[in-house]
Amino acid sequence: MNTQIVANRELAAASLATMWKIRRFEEAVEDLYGRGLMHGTMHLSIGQEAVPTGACLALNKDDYITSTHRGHGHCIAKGADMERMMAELLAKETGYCRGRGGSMHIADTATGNLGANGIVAGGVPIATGAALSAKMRGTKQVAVSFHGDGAMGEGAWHEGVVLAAMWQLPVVFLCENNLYGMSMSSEKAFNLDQLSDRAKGYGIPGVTVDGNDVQAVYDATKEAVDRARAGGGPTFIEAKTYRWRGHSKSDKNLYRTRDEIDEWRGKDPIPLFEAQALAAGGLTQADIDAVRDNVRTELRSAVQRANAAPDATADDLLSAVYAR
Amino acid sequence: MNTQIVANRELAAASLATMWKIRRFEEAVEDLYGRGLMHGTMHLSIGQEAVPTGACLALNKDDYITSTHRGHGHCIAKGADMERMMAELLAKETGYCRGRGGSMHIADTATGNLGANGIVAGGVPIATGAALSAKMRGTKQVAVSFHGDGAMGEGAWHEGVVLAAMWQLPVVFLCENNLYGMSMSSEKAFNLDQLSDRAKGYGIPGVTVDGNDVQAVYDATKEAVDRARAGGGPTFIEAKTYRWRGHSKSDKNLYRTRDEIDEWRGKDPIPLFEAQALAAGGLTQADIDAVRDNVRTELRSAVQRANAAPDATADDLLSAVYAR
Amino acid sequence: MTIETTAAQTAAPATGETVTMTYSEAVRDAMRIAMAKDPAVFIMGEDVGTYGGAFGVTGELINEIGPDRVRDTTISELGIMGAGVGAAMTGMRPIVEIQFSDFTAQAMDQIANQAAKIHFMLGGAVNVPMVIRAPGGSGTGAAAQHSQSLEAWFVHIPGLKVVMPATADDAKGLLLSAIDDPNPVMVIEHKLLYKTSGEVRTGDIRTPLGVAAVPREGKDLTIIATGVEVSRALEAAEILAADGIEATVVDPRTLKPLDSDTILRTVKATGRVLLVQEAVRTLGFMSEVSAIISESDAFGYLRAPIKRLAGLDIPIPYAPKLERASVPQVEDIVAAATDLVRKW
Amino acid sequence: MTIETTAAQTAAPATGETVTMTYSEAVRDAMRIAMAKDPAVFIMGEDVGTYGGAFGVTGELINEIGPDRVRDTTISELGIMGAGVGAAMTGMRPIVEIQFSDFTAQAMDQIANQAAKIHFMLGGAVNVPMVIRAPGGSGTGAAAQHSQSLEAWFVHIPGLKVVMPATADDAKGLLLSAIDDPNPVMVIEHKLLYKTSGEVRTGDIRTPLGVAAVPREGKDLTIIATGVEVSRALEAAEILAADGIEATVVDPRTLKPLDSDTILRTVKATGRVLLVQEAVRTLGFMSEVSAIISESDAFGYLRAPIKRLAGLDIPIPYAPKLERASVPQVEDIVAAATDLVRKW
Ligand SMILES: Cc1ncc(C[n+]2csc(CCOP(=O)(O)OP(=O)(O)O)c2C)c(N)n1
Ligand SMILES: Cc1ncc(C[n+]2csc(CCOP(=O)(O)OP(=O)(O)O)c2C)c(N)n1
Ligand SMILES: [Mg+2]
Ligand SMILES: [Mg+2]
Repeated sequence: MNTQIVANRELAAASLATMWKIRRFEEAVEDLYGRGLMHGTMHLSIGQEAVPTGACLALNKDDYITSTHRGHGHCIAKGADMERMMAELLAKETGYCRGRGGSMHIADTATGNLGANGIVAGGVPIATGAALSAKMRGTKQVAVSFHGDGAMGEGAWHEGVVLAAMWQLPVVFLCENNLYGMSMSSEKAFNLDQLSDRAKGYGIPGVTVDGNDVQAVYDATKEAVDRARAGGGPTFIEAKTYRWRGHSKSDKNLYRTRDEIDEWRGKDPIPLFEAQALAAGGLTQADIDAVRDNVRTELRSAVQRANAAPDATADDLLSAVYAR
Repeated sequence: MNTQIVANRELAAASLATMWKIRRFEEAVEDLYGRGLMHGTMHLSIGQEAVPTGACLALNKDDYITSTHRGHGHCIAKGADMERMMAELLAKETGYCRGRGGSMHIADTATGNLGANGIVAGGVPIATGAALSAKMRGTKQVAVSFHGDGAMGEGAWHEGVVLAAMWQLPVVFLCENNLYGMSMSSEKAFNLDQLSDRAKGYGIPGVTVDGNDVQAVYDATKEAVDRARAGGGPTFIEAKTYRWRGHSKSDKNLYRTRDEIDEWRGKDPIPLFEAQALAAGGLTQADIDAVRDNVRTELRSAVQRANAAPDATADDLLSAVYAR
Repeated sequence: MTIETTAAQTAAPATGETVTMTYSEAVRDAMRIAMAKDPAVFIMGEDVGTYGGAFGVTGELINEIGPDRVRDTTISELGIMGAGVGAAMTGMRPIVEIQFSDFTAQAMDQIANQAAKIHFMLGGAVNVPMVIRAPGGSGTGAAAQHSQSLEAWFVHIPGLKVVMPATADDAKGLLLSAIDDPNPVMVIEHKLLYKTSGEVRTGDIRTPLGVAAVPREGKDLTIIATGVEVSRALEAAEILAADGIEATVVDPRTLKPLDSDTILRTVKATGRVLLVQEAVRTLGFMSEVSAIISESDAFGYLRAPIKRLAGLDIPIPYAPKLERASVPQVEDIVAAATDLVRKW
Repeated sequence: MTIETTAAQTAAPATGETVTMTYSEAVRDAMRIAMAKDPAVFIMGEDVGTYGGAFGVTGELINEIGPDRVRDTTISELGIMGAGVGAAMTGMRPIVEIQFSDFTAQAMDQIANQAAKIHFMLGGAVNVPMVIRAPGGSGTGAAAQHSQSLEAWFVHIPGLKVVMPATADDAKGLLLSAIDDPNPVMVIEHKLLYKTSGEVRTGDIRTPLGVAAVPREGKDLTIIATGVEVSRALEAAEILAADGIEATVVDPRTLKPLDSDTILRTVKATGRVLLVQEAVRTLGFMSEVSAIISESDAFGYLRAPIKRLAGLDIPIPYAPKLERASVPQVEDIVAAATDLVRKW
């Protein structure tokens, strides 16, 4: 049996902290955008925090992930520093990508995050390649490809999974099914009761879990990662969740109802986890309050320091294209 | 119950003629290549004749097909004229593509063949589009996408099927599983007992049949086509068969054994069909001989007339690029 | 069975009236008009329905026309493009919307190897009358995978036509011509132009393919610009005029087939030429324009080397200042033009 | 965790020996040498294993190196390319073989939007040291979807390097340099060259990226040619010489980064320039070369307009005579060069 996170003080506190970091980070981003202090576009994962939190808990630091356009959560959960993330979004030289990438390209290779990706399903075959590399180098690393439900319409998704299945690579395809690919309902799009039914067609195991439950995501990922590390090949996991915000700032939410949004707001993974941890005795109310307050402080200081950092400079643009 | 082809004189004779046409046409092509009288590359479907024969028997003349690099059989079975086909391969102005396309691009739009395709899986989304068009125009036409087993590794295959399944289009994805995509074994590649297990992942029916048995292919296609025409959406059919020749002329057959080839030569669909038709009383030995002889004569004259036709000319190359 | 293709529509007589609308509205107006006239015309793409399109271009068309002909797809650019090809070969006239022109990379096989080649490759037996609409360009902070100007890829493919409207009126008129055309036409719109307004002719109007616009004439130099750089060139021309430099500005509008006659005529008239594109410099569209000029008889009229202003040869960076520095701005055009005229 | 990348290999001292081998054998030799030295190097592609490659280039390497590092894939160009990117980002040095360069269309997203941009887009945090090998060109009767010369697409993408070897020795030397390079390098081989033979340096040699070759010098005109057209240009130069016309022939070898110094120097020396490419004319690589010349100080040395010889702007037709008529042949080069020298 897997570790009961909610009953384990250290893990429960860490998980809760991760979820709060994602939530607070994105609220800050939303605020900065709203006030015209941030540029570009934004894809927020508020409401989906349990997925990266539970999944990354099952990974080692040197395991790989590939991420998506909605990637702040993955980045934070894999261990990135919020200050450097915020600096990136604020177009600072100290950002993870020196201000060249922004939200859609945040990566932290030191913690195994090979990058967010502006291309839907773009990271899927890249994860297959990282897993191939791990296998060829004999390192026992595993790669997790986070992707959305919408990504499963892409040929890149298919080809990435086909190769991984043929070579039995140590990779987990983790679908964050937030019910929509932009405005397209995944129920309509894919003609399936659950997206994990797709896995059979590739001869790999598939499972569907409650994506708002850290433990459920952790358990499924842990099983998949253990199998992968032991040479048992890839797994597909569907984690059902919901994004509270629109797809991006241009979204008028015409394709879904207020009721549906409210229903899912009622399933907020954070209080759900807090209640579980309290009940299981992993955390006290004081612990819970402390985690929340610490994250708030940490985030505030991250934003301040990021803001104070020097802007990205255009001096070496041409020489930054090729590695030497 | 479907028509018993082997018991029906007209259908049995037509089916046998189609198979012989494909066989003889390709033998002639092989001979012409061998003697340096034909140019380019060639992909022969000798041994696979029962698939296009059975499938096209279930189609109306105005139904569509998309075909592959190994497309002579589809073209003949859908009703094309062997003389114009041969003229195309001989680079004649009277060929189906005026000598611009050659073997890999033969099309006969008058019989609904939207074209062979040099791109593996290239025809799959095109068939989806033809089916979409039929549905939007309300014509009750059906589209059949012939494709190989290897094609199922392509993103184009996936995306074509995803869209067809979502829109419940009148299209049949007909996989000619000849066990290899060039040298890659489909058993190794796809990690599945039967390729029709893939269909479930798209929420569409899938079935595997003996691709060397005209009746079996016909039955499965008829059922799929009837369903499609009635608005019941797409079907995936795997027809198991074998190509006797190498993938193309560069093939040294290193990836398969002589035994395997011999085994499948023993399952030659033509004598199999002849025996069935004799047993069922659909054809007499005299009928069988007549069909074979007629096709030989027909083919011989097709080659002669094609040979006598004027060569394709380079005069209007530049003005042939855009339609007016 | 015959595979029918709807006969090219002829334009209703122009009424000569105009109305102010945005570039985005003009595109929508064109689609509305085409769909009202011809049931074979339909739109297909990601989020073109209820969402109204990633940039709001289809807007409420789904409510006017219905979900059958304003058709939402899965996220499957290659499949959508192929479905467009198949539909176009069998009697429909699809307009395929790709959310960002960067994602044409996903659909490149169906664009380059299928749509563009089928008519020729099949010996003329069938046409592929489809339109691909995709916004290109930088300036929105969307970084390297959402900001490219990839028109050069398409101009290099025989069998495609390529259009880049720079004004609201051309956005409408060129799109209606593209829909009429029996060939695949790539229409590259520009994100920054969507919200710009202009006078647009009302009704079923056309801007012919293959005819350049010359929105300004001047004797000192010829500025040839495409897409968003057309308005920058015109703005620059105003500033230059105040400084006594009179520029001709040419907007090819259709990149393929190209109106080289107009280009060569205006180049001969001024003897100096400044080429301006947003795309990266190396092998961008203006490389071809340069090559055409210098192998033509206009070569003898040149008083100065041909000058190119282009995007830096880099992926578009996210940071706003860096992004701006990556592509030619009004002041860059003014400086380059001044230099060209003063030095030569 | 650090994502290691294998340090660039340095060449062993050249022994100066050569041996006659085919272009195809030279490519294989390069891969064999690289794989023997560095366990991070591996080959991945369709039928590269037992089959030996669609054009026989990998041959029996699978027997020497094993199926792990001479890795057969499914028919999934986009997936393979993406797997190459992921492997390259995490310590391997993949060589991805695409059977025909036409199928890079399938993989365009991973080539253009991922491999090429990642280093820049991630602020330099990671390299993508991968090589993509793909044969281009016409002449085998394989028609429109198997005969394209698509180098222009790749030259237009910042972040890629592009190489087009024209001789067996360069096929080896450039490929070894490409494998060393910490960036994605597209190596476009030519089908018609695979069976041609040449003297090839033995051992772990290099041809540096970014340095043009000048296989012939002459005073009357400069012929710049790429790929299969290099040998045609050299053959034409022989014929021209018999007629008293002395041509310099330049083979850029690396299209990106381009050795424009050598180009400009030789153009200045002769004052006449003939550009020869197999690719379709419009926006082919030579459009860029033309633009570079005419915006440089070599412009002042030109005695004649820059002349381009290129493939017709058509899909490659199947019929042998038509196919031959579609791209520049020796006699076309002779005629164009003669015209250029006699008329100007
Ligand atoms: C290849 C490609 N096509 C389209 C888009 C535009 N786009 C960005 S996110 C998105 C929806 C993705 O849906 P899903 O995979 O479910 O992820 P979610 O946004 O729900 O997290 C779309 C269509 C893109 N970025 N890349
Ligand atoms: C996109 C693409 N990739 C690769 C090829 C080269 N190729 C041609 S046929 C073929 C094998 C196809 O296998 P399958 O689909 O099983 O058809 P079969 O040849 O067995 O009839 C390959 C790899 C191609 N033509 N197109
Ligand atoms: Mg989603
Ligand atoms: Mg096969």
